[in-house]
Amino acid sequence: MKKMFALALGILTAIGGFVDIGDLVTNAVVGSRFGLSLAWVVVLGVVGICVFAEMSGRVAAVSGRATFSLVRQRLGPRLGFVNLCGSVAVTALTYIAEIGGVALALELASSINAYLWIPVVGLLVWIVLWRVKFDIMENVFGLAGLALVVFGVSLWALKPDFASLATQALHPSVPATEGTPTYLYYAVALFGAAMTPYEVFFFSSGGIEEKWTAKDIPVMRSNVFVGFPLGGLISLAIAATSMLVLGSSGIDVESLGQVALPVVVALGKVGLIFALVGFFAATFGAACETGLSVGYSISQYFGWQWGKFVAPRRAARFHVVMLIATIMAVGVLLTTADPIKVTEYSVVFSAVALPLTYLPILVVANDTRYMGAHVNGRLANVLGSFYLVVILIASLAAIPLMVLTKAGQ
Amino acid sequence: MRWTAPGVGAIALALLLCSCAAPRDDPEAYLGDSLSTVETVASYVATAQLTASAVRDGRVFVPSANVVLSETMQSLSDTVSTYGLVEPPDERSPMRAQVLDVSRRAEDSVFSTLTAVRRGDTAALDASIDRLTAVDADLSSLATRLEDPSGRRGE
Amino acid sequence: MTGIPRTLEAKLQLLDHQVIDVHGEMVCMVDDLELRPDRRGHLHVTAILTGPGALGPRWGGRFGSWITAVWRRLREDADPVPGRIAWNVVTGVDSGIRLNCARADLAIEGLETWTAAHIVTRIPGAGHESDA
Amino acid sequence: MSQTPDPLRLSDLLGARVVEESSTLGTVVDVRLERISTSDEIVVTALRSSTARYGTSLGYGRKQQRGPWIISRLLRRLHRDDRWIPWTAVDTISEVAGGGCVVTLTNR
Repeated sequence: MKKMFALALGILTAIGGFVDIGDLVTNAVVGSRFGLSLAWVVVLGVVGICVFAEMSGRVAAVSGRATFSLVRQRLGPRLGFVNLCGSVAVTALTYIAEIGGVALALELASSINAYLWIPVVGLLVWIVLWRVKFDIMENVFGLAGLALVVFGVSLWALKPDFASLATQALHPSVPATEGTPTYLYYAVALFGAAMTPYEVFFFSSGGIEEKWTAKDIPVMRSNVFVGFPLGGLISLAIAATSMLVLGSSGIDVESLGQVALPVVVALGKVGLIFALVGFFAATFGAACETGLSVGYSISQYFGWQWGKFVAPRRAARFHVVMLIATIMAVGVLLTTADPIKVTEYSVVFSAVALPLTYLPILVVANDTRYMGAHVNGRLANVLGSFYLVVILIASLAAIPLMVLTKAGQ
Repeated sequence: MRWTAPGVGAIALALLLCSCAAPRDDPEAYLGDSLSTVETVASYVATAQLTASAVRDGRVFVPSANVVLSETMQSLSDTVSTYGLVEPPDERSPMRAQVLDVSRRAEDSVFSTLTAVRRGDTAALDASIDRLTAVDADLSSLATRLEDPSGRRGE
Repeated sequence: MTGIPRTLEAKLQLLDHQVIDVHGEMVCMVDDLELRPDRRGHLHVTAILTGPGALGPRWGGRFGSWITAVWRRLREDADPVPGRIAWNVVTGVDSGIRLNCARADLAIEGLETWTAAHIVTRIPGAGHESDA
Repeated sequence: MSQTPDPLRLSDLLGARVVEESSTLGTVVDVRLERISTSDEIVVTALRSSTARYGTSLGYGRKQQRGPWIISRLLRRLHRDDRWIPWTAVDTISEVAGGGCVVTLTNR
């Protein structure tokens, strides 16, 4: 009974924790402009994050080493450092976007200017990083993030022609109003939103925080293989409702308020409450995850003690890194950088930074010295190699497409 | 809220000085600017329409609607003033005046919607929804005319 | 526990690996190894080297010498030596290098000690694990 | 063995040029260490010489490192000429001007 409860809890938090500001914004933007013609990218990205999260979780559970420790070990200090700089830059950008997202969600709920919220949110996030127990943090925000299921309910309430939605999703084509480069640019952005590097840093380091062993692999797998795809369905529901309500009125999504409009139209005030709670939980939870990930990756590269499982004074450098990151994020946001714009860039740069993180995980998952009986099987390797190629293509295409389309205009 | 940062503003200004401050010599490019301005304005008007009717039907909390409408108002004025800074290649072309005219009416109607929502004035809200609908229709007919070259010549 | 394998490949199994102390806490990375010849010409691994003083020279190039120079400037002694963990405290090599002593006894954690003393312990709650 | 700088760092050996009868065989990409009988002391027993400088730390020089096929194939091909040189075959290790070391092998 207790085991079943733990299993269900893990799956539910994985669903609720899957969506972050990047998924919210990118799916709404893409839905309003491209309908479901990019739904295949969401599916591709969700399967990809499942493959790599499972691998990094398994490596962490068996070897006790988290991602960046392995990156340094396998790529050496120089290439590892290049990866560290890139990954930390992207994760910090995402951290900024998430904190901004929390402030925007609070502004929507309260009508109090987001600038006044930003320092408050920064402080709250930092307190969670400093003091709140790891599993409480994960469970509370993961469960509250489930409120975003309201997008699925809205889709159902809008009574669309599901057959034509399915046809559109299954027969992708570039809409007449958009150019092919723009279509591809948003494909890369959606892929980056689904497969952000921080998710892997956080997932593998979280496994060590929670002291996983080989015995926990089945539970970890069920979280990944059930929770993440269901989270991906929320992403698709956001895109579909955005297409139905906003796209049909010629609205281009530029603010978090617009992301919530389809729910307002479909379900009214009750729906809006759920959407706002979901926005808050999803962005706040992701802010904690990205903040921790900045600390995790830098500490792991240099071999410093990290983690919330020890007292802060026993992991002083780790906590100082997170403190500096939080102050910087708040500072950047107070210069009036638009969190939505920051989000749009962060998902594209995520795609750029992916390959050097995924290669070492794939290699170590094949090392019997570390993995013993839990070494990659044939399926994991076929999928892993396939995604390495996809990630490489997305990474190389991202910047040229960004320049070519002036960031998707 | 306003996201137009001094930093972002400076970059935008720099870009503007490079590309737009001088008159657009290329009529094609100017037509593209006009068309995308009209489409962007239409997107904001549609956002305001959706929000305003949700307020009228009691489907949204006033603070949230207020935030959405204020942001829309802000972005709308930014778009219009950016377009206003571009000099047209042909002084006699009525295009610029047409776009600016309908855009300013869009601004007025979004602003009156925002005021009505803030005051909780139902009658004023209904009136501004009607104004939004009218502007929306004008925007789409202007867009059609701009897209269709024969319509342009007919002016 | 695991012990030290009979044969090791230095780059593959030691270099850039995590060092873990007797309590399971993380100490540092193996940034380099110190090798000393004996009278018969055999090279013995005598210590793990760590910190900028070890990583800088290994890095090479302008960036490497810059790291080393900054590190020298920040040290008080005229001819500083890099952080050094004698090989005789190593008890195991697997996905990490395991020691039989505590990290506090190693005197290699200058930055950690400084940040702990000047920043972290001044914030309330620094002495407790996260427990809401 | 003579002229060995005292003490040496592992990084001095890694990347060092391996010279046999004045022709270059490759560079040192890894160093094999062996435990002395029952003690925990370890000594250098061989150097891995390779014509490819990169990719050693990915671990494909060992059987325990399995696939994925494509990476394994690529790296094993890159390192197909690697060879272990026993420490007894090493004559001198000398530093060269401008940084780096040269490992000279004994003439056979």
